[in-house]
Amino acid sequence: MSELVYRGEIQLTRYLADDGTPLGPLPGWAQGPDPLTGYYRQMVLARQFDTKAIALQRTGQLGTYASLLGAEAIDVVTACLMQPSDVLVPYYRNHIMQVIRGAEMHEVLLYWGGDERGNACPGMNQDLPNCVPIATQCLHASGVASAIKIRDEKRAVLTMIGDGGTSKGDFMEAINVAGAWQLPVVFLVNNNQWAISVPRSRQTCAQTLAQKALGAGIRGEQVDGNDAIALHEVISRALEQARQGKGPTLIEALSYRLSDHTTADDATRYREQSELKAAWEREPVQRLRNYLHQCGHWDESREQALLEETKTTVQSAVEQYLATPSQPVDDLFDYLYEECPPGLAEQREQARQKMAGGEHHE
Amino acid sequence: MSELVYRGEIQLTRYLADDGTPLGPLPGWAQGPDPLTGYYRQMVLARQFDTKAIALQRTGQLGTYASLLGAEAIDVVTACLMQPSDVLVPYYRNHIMQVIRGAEMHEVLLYWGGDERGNACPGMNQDLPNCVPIATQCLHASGVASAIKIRDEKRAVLTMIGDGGTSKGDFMEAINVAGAWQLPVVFLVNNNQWAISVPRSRQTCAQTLAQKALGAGIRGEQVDGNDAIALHEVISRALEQARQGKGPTLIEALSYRLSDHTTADDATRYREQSELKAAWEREPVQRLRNYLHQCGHWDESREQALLEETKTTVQSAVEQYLATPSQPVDDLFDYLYEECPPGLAEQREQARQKMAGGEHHE
Amino acid sequence: MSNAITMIEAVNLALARAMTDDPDVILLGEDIATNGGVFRATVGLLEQFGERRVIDTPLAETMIGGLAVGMSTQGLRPVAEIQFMGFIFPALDHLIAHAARMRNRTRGRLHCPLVLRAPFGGGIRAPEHHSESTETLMAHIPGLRVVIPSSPARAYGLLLAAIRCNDPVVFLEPKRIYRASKTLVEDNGQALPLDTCFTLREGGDITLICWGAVVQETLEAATRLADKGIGCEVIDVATLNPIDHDTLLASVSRTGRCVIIHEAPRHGGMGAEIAATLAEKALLSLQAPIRRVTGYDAVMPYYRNEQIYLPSVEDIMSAVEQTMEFV
Amino acid sequence: MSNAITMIEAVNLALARAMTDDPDVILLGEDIATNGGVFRATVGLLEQFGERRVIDTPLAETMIGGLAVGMSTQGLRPVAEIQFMGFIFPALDHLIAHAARMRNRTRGRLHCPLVLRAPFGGGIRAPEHHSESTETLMAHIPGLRVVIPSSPARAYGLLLAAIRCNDPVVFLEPKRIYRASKTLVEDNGQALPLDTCFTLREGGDITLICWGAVVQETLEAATRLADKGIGCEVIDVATLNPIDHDTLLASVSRTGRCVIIHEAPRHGGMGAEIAATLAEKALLSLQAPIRRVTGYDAVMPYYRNEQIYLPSVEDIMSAVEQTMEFV
Ligand SMILES: Cc1ncc(C[n+]2csc(CCOP(=O)(O)OP(=O)(O)O)c2C)c(N)n1
Ligand SMILES: Cc1ncc(C[n+]2csc(CCOP(=O)(O)OP(=O)(O)O)c2C)c(N)n1
Ligand SMILES: [Mg+2]
Ligand SMILES: [Mg+2]
Repeated sequence: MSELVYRGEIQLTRYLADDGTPLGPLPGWAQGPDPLTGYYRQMVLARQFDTKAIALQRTGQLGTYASLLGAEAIDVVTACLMQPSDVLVPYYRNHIMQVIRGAEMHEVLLYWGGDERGNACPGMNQDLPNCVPIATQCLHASGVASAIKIRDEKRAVLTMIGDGGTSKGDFMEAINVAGAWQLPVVFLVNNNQWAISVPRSRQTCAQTLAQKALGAGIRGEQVDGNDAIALHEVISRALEQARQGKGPTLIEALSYRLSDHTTADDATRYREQSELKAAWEREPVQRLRNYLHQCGHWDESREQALLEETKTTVQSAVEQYLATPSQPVDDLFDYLYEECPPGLAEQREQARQKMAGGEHHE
Repeated sequence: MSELVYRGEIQLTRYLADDGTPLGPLPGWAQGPDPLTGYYRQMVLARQFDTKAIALQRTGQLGTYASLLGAEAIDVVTACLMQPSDVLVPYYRNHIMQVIRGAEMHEVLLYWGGDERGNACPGMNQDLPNCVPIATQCLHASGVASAIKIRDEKRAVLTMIGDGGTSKGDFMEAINVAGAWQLPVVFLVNNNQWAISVPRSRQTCAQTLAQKALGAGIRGEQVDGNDAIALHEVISRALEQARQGKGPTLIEALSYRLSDHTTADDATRYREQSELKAAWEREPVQRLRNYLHQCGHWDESREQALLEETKTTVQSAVEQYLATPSQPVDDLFDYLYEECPPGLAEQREQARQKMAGGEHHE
Repeated sequence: MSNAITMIEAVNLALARAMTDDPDVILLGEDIATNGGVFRATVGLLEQFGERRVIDTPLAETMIGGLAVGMSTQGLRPVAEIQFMGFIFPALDHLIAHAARMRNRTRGRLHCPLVLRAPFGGGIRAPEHHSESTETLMAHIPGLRVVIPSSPARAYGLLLAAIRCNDPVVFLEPKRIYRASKTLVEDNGQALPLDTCFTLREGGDITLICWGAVVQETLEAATRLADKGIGCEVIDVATLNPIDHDTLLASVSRTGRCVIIHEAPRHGGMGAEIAATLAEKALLSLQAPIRRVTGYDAVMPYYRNEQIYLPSVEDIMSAVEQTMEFV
Repeated sequence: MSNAITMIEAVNLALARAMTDDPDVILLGEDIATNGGVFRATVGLLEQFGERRVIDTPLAETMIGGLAVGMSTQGLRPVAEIQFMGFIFPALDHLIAHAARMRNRTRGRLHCPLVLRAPFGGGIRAPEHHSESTETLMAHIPGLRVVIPSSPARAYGLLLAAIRCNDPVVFLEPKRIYRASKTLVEDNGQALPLDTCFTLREGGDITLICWGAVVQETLEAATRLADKGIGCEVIDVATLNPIDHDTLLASVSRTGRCVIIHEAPRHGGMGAEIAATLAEKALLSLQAPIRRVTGYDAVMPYYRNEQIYLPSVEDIMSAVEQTMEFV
């Protein structure tokens, strides 16, 4: 004899069709120019930045770089909805998010240019730095949220992760403890359909990634990650619930990685051009522009002005990046411990001599 | 605008009320004496063994021991339903399961008596040995199942884990890959409500542990772990599906840890006597005995005979255990590599001398 | 007030003191709250400090490591317990890839003032995985401090230091001596330094360098060797990263002979680092090769045979005698 | 047929050969199938051997380690790739707690003939966590073999040996020299021994002991030092556990001088083990202290500064010269 003991459901939220036309009635706030034109401006900036960063890499002026092409809406809307007192725990693809949160654009370039100062970002307050080991950031986010909960503060933590990362134990342990302790944290999955060469379908046979929330007993939902309006609705609600002590949410944002995985990757080796082409029909920047055009909040002249403006912003960041001198040799040693221990100080001295002497020891 | 994109459900199966009366119509096979009286006999043996092992520990003749009290039905029914060609990947509480699968009872004692030969168990074929690091065995089970799948064999793998273990990434990664690859494996959670001192409710806010299957996109269900009939139904189906190439199942068996966590633990420190008392009202051995009595398949004289017989079996295992001489010193070194490397052989020689010389070197 | 207490009681005392002094100190781990820890290190602290600060976690060591990293970036001072060192491996990623690097990675903007406590070592007849000594794995990592007390007083003082330290500290407790003896420990809130060895006994003939539970056997060997006319200097390294090489070097330069004793396997154990550094820097003072008395390069056996594995008083005496005889 | 190939091509060749020879050899890892591996180590193998034997896994390193353990107990020979050594930590638990112990634990009933491959080391301008050398963490573990090739031919022969070995092997590939040079490698299916060092150059004045990518710098330094009249014997240790101490000892006993070079941090690096053993067993032959030229005891810097961190030809020469001058 069997009885039903549990039922769970996952909803998908979207407001705009691929071409930017509303699929039905929109939330009131989405009718006005704000915040959507603001989002749009940042998304265009993000794309300009991205193009430039790739160009720098191609010309040997930047290291391996992870493009955010296709994730502009997710990054921008999320960053704009977070309050300064909230804490961002990013992964390695959140460039514009970090800029909106207080990083300098040239710092982001420094990071990808192989310089630790690009992860320092004094403007980011308590936000965590870029995180390379996949999914580990999710546990840090739960840890940060624990600190907030222990101190009884009304702040939210938000962390991002890719679709591939949801296969890793760290992610699952993190959402589980977030549920067990009802932590003020939002887990935002950028499901861009690929983890380097491995498609989403090979990561798991779960029909949605959002349903991983059900295993942890927390709220889970899907949202169209190319739809700024839907993102705003879903993310603002989740952040607010976190701040209000109403526990964690897992959000799966459906997007598409329009670029190679990084500049070190060549996606033509493993994915169909047709899939990529189809994804360009749904991409977030054009979609929002179309919608804003339809509403009359945007036009060609504003577009041109914005392109000029963002180009200048990016260009000046690039100049600042290129003009940044390398860190002194001491910086290899001085940030490891609060005080440099004697043995390490000895090694620092050796390194100084190595650099000063142009490698010629006595 | 939201649309429903996923729905998942969890069912609980049970046939017998706490006192052994059927809750409704039973499966046909459950009316006859077989296999239920066989199960019952093994369950009684398990309990006898357990009592004796604890006594040995209390008198300094055995190391720390993990009792299986309360898990007899799960262990016995599962072991009896597995075929010799299936593979068991046990955790540390599956003593009777191992015996049914081919281990000698005195070997089980050797294991808890601090002797590696208790984990050798030549009778267990390809079954894995006891696994102490929580949840790691789940990934081994998926690995074993991968081997079976790669070789296109019709065999099932079954692994067991506790409720606490389901919080660990290994478990979640294991069920996820089992789903992604549709592996022939059954994950059986012995939800005995406690992980040492931590109650089930603190591990996760998921209402059931079975629903963790939904996050991995695999079948999940609950079963009354004190109900041999329900266990038989649910586990035999899952094993058969695995053998038929129909993919993995997660089964949460609801039981109760009637003992301390191990002999090193004192559960009165952290749990209510009343809870324990209530659990004794639902325990599996009495429940099955009641049912068999009701059916006329069991009576007091058979019970007495069984008690005698199992006592003798256990006693002779104990004698064999106590008579087993310790391993020679070489055994510390000889099983590590296929061939003992020279440096290690040198250390082996030192150890030989240390033991031979009663610690007096040169 | 000072009291004769065991090492595990000293751990408990230091935790209580640190929590009293600093509201940012919080404890997390498996079975540490209601149960007070499987070794009772945290007993009474839930009652004293409440469940916000003494937290039973779900069963997941990676999670414990990751939570501690996240918490500590926000200025908490988490003291996390790994129930046994044999279960620390899943937490290593967060220690190595994050805790040890957070300050360096952010050029000082964030740091991880966390402590990861774990009981370690053999000799208590425990099941598999409960008796290993893998301190090398952490001591090799730049940015992690690795501290091992070997007496109640050092447990108290070093644990206080570890908790107050702004660097991540792995604090390994030799559980075989948790209750080996009671000594007077004053609850005065005074930390011991994390950058010095402790010379436990002075002697002019040979230097014995050790840490953890085998400090007991080493001291016992030194006592017995004194009867035979051999003066042993016994040094407890205590902090394995960064190591206070100066104290070791000074002693060995004086005695010219040295034996290193630890429970971990020899191959790549921290005894190798100490021997290599001494041999490099004090080569001309060395009158005999530096011997190591260690665990074997084999898996720690199940408990019936663990005494074969563990360095014994006789092993140490024999190594010392051979070293003294070397000409 | 023999061809001039790079080290990464040699890895590929050995994999193909092993898979051809033995149907139980299977590959698993992230991005190894369709994509052929991020360094192209497995390119073409999916096409040749099919998706049953060349398997893209979900993104989870603990899982990769655990699956390999389970598979290998059933007689498969999984060769698992960890994309970069910086992501190996989550797999350590399965290596240490299971792979290294399965034969010992079951008294020989089961064993784990698995290979875990991972590219390691600095020098390719990669992001954080992509340039570390943490071989000590595995080399310290009883039961694990740790093997590091430093040329196309040794990559081919040692990888074949690793795959055929019935013990678990961690096979670390110095990615900086994946494409450093092409040399003739005969695809003759012949394995190289896992229990010997390789003497790459003979010399009578001093022994240079090294492994991994710095073998290149060491050989270069030896060449340059020859011009200065210093005869260097260069030995590639290749297998870090168990180490072939005999070859090292024989050489150093002869030369009386030794420098050890590796990329990993010095503190607790495997150079310490070698130096300690040499100093113990060859003390009377040593004419100078054994120096170590290594990475610093600091976190590997991001790529702009990585050259400061890596041992250079000049660093090695300088250490040799100082060692030669010692009297
Ligand atoms: C633990 C770990 N394993 C492997 C890698 C190498 N790696 C970097 S990105 C990546 C794929 C990540 O895919 P996904 O999570 O979908 O995020 P995306 O990059 O697509 O945004 C891999 C395998 C890593 N950084 N960390
Ligand atoms: C990785 C790991 N962490 C901690 C332990 C110590 N430990 C042994 S059993 C146990 C509780 C397990 O509880 P559960 O999974 O519910 O299984 P049960 O013992 O109740 O059957 C713990 C924490 C361990 N063996 N392995
Ligand atoms: Mg992705
Ligand atoms: Mg339990």
